[in-house]
Amino acid sequence: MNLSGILVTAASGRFDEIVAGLPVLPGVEVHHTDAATSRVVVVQEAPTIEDEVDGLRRIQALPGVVAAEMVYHYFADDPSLAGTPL
Amino acid sequence: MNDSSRTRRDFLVKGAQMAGAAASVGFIWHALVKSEARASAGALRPPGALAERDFAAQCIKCGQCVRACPYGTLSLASVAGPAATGTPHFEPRTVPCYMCPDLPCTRACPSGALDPALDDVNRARMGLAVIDEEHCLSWQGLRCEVCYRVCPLRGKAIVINTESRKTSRHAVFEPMVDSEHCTGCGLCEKSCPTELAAIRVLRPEFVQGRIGAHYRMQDKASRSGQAADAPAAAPSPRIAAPKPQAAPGVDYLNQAAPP
Amino acid sequence: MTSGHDRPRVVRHFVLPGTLRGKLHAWRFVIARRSVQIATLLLFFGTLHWGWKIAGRPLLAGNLSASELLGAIPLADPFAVLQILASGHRPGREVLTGAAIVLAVYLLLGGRVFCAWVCPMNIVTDTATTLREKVGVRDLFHLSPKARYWVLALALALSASTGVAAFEWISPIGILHRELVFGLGLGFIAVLGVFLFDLLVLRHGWCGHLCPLGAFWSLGGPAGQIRVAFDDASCTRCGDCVKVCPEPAVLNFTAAARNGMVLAGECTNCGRCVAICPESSLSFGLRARRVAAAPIAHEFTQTREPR
Amino acid sequence: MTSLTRRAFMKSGIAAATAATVGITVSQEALAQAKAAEAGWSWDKGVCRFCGTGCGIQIATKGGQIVAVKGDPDAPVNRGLNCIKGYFNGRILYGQDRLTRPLMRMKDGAFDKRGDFVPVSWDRAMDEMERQAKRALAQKGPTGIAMIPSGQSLIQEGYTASKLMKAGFRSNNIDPNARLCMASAVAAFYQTFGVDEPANNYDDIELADAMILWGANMAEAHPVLWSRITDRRLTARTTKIVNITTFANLSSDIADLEIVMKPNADLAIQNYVAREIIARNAVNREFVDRHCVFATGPADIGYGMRPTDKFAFPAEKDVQGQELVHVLDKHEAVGQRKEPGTRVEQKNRTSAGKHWLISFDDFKKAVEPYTLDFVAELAKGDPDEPLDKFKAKLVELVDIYVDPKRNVMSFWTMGFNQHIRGVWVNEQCYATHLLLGKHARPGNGAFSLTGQPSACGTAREVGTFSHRLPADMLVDNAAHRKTTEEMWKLPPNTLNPKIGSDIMAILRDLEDGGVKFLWIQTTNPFQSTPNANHWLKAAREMDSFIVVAEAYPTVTAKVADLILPAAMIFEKWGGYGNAERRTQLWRQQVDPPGEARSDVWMMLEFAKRFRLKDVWGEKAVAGVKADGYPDGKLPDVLAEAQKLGYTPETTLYEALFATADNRKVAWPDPVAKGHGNSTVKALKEGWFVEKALFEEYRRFTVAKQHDLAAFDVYYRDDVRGLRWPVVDGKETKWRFVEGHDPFVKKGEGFNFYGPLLKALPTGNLDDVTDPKPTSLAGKAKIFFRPYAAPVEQTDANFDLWLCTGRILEHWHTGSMTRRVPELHRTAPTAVMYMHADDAAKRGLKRNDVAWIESRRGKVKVVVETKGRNRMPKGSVFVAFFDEAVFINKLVIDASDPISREPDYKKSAVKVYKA
Repeated sequence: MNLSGILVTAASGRFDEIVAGLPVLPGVEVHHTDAATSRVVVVQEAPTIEDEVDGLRRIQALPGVVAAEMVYHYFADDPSLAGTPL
Repeated sequence: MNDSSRTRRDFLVKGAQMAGAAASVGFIWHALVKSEARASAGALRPPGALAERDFAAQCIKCGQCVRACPYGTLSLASVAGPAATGTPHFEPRTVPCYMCPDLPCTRACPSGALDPALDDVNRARMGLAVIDEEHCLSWQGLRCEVCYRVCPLRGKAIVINTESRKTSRHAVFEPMVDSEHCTGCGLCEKSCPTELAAIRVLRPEFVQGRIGAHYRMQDKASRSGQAADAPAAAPSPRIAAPKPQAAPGVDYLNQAAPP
Repeated sequence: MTSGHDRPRVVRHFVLPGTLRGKLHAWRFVIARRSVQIATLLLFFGTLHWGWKIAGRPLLAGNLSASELLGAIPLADPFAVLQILASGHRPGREVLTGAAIVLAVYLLLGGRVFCAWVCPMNIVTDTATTLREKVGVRDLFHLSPKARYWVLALALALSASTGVAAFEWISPIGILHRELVFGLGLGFIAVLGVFLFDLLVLRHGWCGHLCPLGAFWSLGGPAGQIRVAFDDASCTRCGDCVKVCPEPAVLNFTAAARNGMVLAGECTNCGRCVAICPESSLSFGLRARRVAAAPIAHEFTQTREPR
Repeated sequence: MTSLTRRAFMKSGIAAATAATVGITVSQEALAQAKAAEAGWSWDKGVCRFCGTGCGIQIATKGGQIVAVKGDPDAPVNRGLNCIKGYFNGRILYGQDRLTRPLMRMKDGAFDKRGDFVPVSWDRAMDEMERQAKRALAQKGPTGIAMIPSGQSLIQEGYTASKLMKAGFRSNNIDPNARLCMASAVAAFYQTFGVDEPANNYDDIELADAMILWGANMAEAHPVLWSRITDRRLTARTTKIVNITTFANLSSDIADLEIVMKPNADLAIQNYVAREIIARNAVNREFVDRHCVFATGPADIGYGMRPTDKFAFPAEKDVQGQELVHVLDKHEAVGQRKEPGTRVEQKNRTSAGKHWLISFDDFKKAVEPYTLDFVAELAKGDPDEPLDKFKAKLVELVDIYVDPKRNVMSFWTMGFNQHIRGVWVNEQCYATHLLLGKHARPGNGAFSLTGQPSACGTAREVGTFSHRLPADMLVDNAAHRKTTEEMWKLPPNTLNPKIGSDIMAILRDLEDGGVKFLWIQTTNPFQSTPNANHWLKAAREMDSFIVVAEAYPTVTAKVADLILPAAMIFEKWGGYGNAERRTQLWRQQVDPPGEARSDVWMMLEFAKRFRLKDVWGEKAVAGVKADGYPDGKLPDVLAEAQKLGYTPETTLYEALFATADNRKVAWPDPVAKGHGNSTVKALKEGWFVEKALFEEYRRFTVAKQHDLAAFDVYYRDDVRGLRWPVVDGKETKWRFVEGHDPFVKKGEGFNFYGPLLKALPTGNLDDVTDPKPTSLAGKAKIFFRPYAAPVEQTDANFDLWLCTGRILEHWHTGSMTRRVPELHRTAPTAVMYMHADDAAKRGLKRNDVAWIESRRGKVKVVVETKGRNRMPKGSVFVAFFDEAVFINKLVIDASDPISREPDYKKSAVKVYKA
């Protein structure tokens, strides 16, 4: 299982829209938002690294996203985490 | 084969077996001793302890320093304890060193592992206090500074640096340790009110860096004008002049220049 | 036959007397040894924990590695000091003096007197042996009792190579003694190891085969003044003594008969053989008195006793 | 399930790490809180339980327990910070030995003074209290019962106690432990301004260019305020900090000027400052002429000790004898313009507070002897300091005060207040500021810091002192009694017009048999009062009944006859008022443990057991002399009571507390937001006791320029306490000054409108010459007060000065802070700070155990020569938190004769090897 912390910067004026849209993507959760700087911290969960990278590209491709950077990546082979039904 | 050759062969085989056994036992034993004797960051020694390597060799583990300590500070490490088995150490969070001026523990040592030449407890270097600023209440802005107030060398070993907190109209009182004076007695660690002490005493070699001989910091002494830098030593005459042919890089330089 | 004497035809064996008095007599050396061992421990313990003093001076401060008697007389383990010297360090004068004193005393008493009368590990290994005999455990493998001299040599070599007193850093004896004097900790695991080794693996495995400290004192043994005297005339060769002896090799009847006493360095003067000899052929005696007639020679060149 | 939580935890950690890279303000902690760790926590605002600073905190509760505490970032006092005591606010409730059941001394099933403590039911406990109180009333009348509440009692508790004692039992023998800490400041406020409490506030710290500490080790005693002062010093680099003290302490660390003086020399130094202000022509004539008058009073006022040696230990008698006749030493003689060696009969012992107007010329003449040479010689406290250096420091002190470009704040605490002339030094400090016109202005003022969290809010404002009624009113003032009786719906002349016993007098009453029933709340006087050996013995040997409401076993509980398990701060609804007039209220956060109850509940239940016929009949009270009162008696008011609708069978509970108005304040109330109320729950009467009593009390404040806001306002999310007077919803930062104080009219500039003691006779420096009172409405008084030496002096036998006080780590007698293991570890025992040479002279070194002995007793203590305090030769300091080092029993019980506050700062002791 892979977890990554992604910092998303929204275009001015589209912050709310981005915040609302991100959780729709598979495995993506919005954790923090900072309206002042139009930034959103999301955590993405995916089964493989490839999926993780695809997910990042999806976010980057969202209209209104200025930038999305993977700041933190966690690769879990921890059996207590893997395979747990969410 | 005749008897004598068999005996001879037996003898050789047996000798080789014994040597092999001795070698393998010796190897394991060596490894065991090495790992035991390896200093651990938290193994604080009584005042006057020699450098860890020498201390490890010289300490005879007799416990006379333990007996001499009036505060029950010292104990001999048990197997799997924080220090090598049988050697005296203390855990400041439990009982710190109260820095007796007459150094009873050092005086009691028969083996010289605790340096009999130490005569001023303030010169003891049992460890060095290190502050975890992230979990230090004072560094986080609370008015705690307990370590500063309990420090027997308050104002020298621990000093308070006051800084404006900027975010509000309050100052932060930052305790800072000066390795030049800290004896590692551990009263600070003992007294620290956080759940796990935010100030710990560790062996200096585990926490102190070294700048390197090629650079000189503006040190305190020269800053206050008390001592000027010593003049540079004359170059040693024993260093022979390098042979010109063997100069590093010459081979490369003498190659043909690139087109 | 190495002796010219005739032997009684009836070979009697040792029988534990039924009376308490008789039992106590048979056990007298065990009782005495335990008393000395425990008393020594107690002296250390009492001085540390209860502040025992005589004339205002601490009675016996420290432990078997090094101590101070009455705040004045230093005592130290000569083997430990030897290792420190081998490691290339020069221990303090106090320790050197202490080691010399202890060495002198044991040389006088018979080196391995330490093993049977002072060493706390002796209690552990004796217990293991007793238990072993009751249960009837057989040795797992054979090991020469001479192995301990290798261990001794290794200890000194490792001291030189590691720069620390190699045996002192792993010594189960030191661990046991410190645990007993200074408080109990995990060290008993090491002691338990020795106990199990002696119980399940090898009879007298530790003291009789491996312990380098015992080996060290063995080397000094021949100089000991108190020895087990042997009266060849009354001996029936019943072999009871050999059975109880933790160091069977020392009971070489040929050598003993020739010398009139047991001179082998490995003998610990434990007195087991003396206590059980049905003919009272064995007794403690002073070397000076008994052996004046017989020259000291060839303790180590034994010939096999016919069976 | 666990892995799911772990996964959630992982994710929040990742999110935090991500956020941290760009500085989005989500700390790791905040996240953990938001997620796993803080699940089910609810946060609410509260106030720190400890010193007078009044820091705001946030309290988290879960499952009926306080699980965490943090500094309230929105609280203007502390902006999210705490000191180390504040950090442990939540933990003090959960000590191992918390008292949870009433305990009474019993033998064979009955109360017995010599019995052992046995758990009893509340009913049994109250039955015995009732029996004993009725016996005391029958034997001694209203003065036979007494109560000692606290500067840590909640506002509602103080109000309830005061009303129960004064209106119910008609006894003025109620006096809080604040007498031991703030009484001198109170008296000085009255005498100088005619009204209590500071004109300035904490905001002045950021506005001042110089801050002068007089006997206030703020670094330890007011840790968070000290952090503000330090910040000011760091950010406004020209700011000067002066520490005037009897020994170098932690406040010296950032001080620019440290003046180590002899005990009592502050009186002389201030006169030197006043003399210099005049000499340098720095008097603000315009301000002084318009807003001030000059005054003085008698000097022969005694020392607040017993006038008889009947109770004195043999060793005490020599010092105690000076209570009636004192021989002037050479410095006193010069300072009082008399001959050295003059025997002065202390004629004004019982009229110590009287004063009269003098002229400016008289004032000038009075301070004339206080020259630099005279004062420096008298005042220099460190024998090792060169005199010239000390003189230069005094000159610099004056330079700072008179600098017209500097805003100057003076702060003081116990160094001034616990002083045999505590009122005088307070007044002198005001004099300095008033002469310079540097008072009650932003950044300028003389500011009395309180020691306790509600010394102001409860003890002073509510009026739990033996001479006070709510809102600055006095029991010996007919008009005030009338106002109070009307507010409280009492028949005329119900209130006792005679000032009751102060705390020291109550304890002395215990010793001489005058008090038979004593109820102690939220304080530990048997450890904290000076010379306690007297009352410790009296408590156990005299025929009296001592009730102690406590949360933990203390020395006081130990000598009690009945111990009531008390609810602690966040186990009840309540409020505190801090030193800058800020009133802060909180909700109950958790229920009290076991059978512990709030003090309010105890008093209301107790009140149910008395009927008006028991207390409102004619009662003998020695010394009563007032209009409408028969001499030596309180009149029978039962007949008048019937006109007000009471019957003789009405209980005190119904008459005083469960009034029709109060019953209308119903519980539950939306302001509670789901929080419980242990008082209401146990009382089972359905009215919101704390709110009703607060609102009732508030009516007093509104009538007396002391306006508090309505109860609910303090619970608004955007309110972090309000500084009274709160008029039209606006708090007041600076009193008496136009533009800030709503009671000062336009054009007045300043108006010191306090009404008390505002008509004075006129005289010269020695006495009244014209008894006709002159009105001085709206004006403040500039007092001349002469130097007076400490009554107990060091001598060949008792050769060291002993000063006792607090340390940062522990609160008062340690009854709470010593229950927190982490805090206990920081300072497990009290040590004696001493100069290394003084120690060596006595064969002592650091960590040795020594005896410290005074005329009144001795204790063993560990010697500390290196610690936080650097003592000058000749002085030692011991903190009083440690029960095992019971230091205050060594302290002389000499008091300021005006304020009756004891002097803990100067006892003569000797120290020798144990």
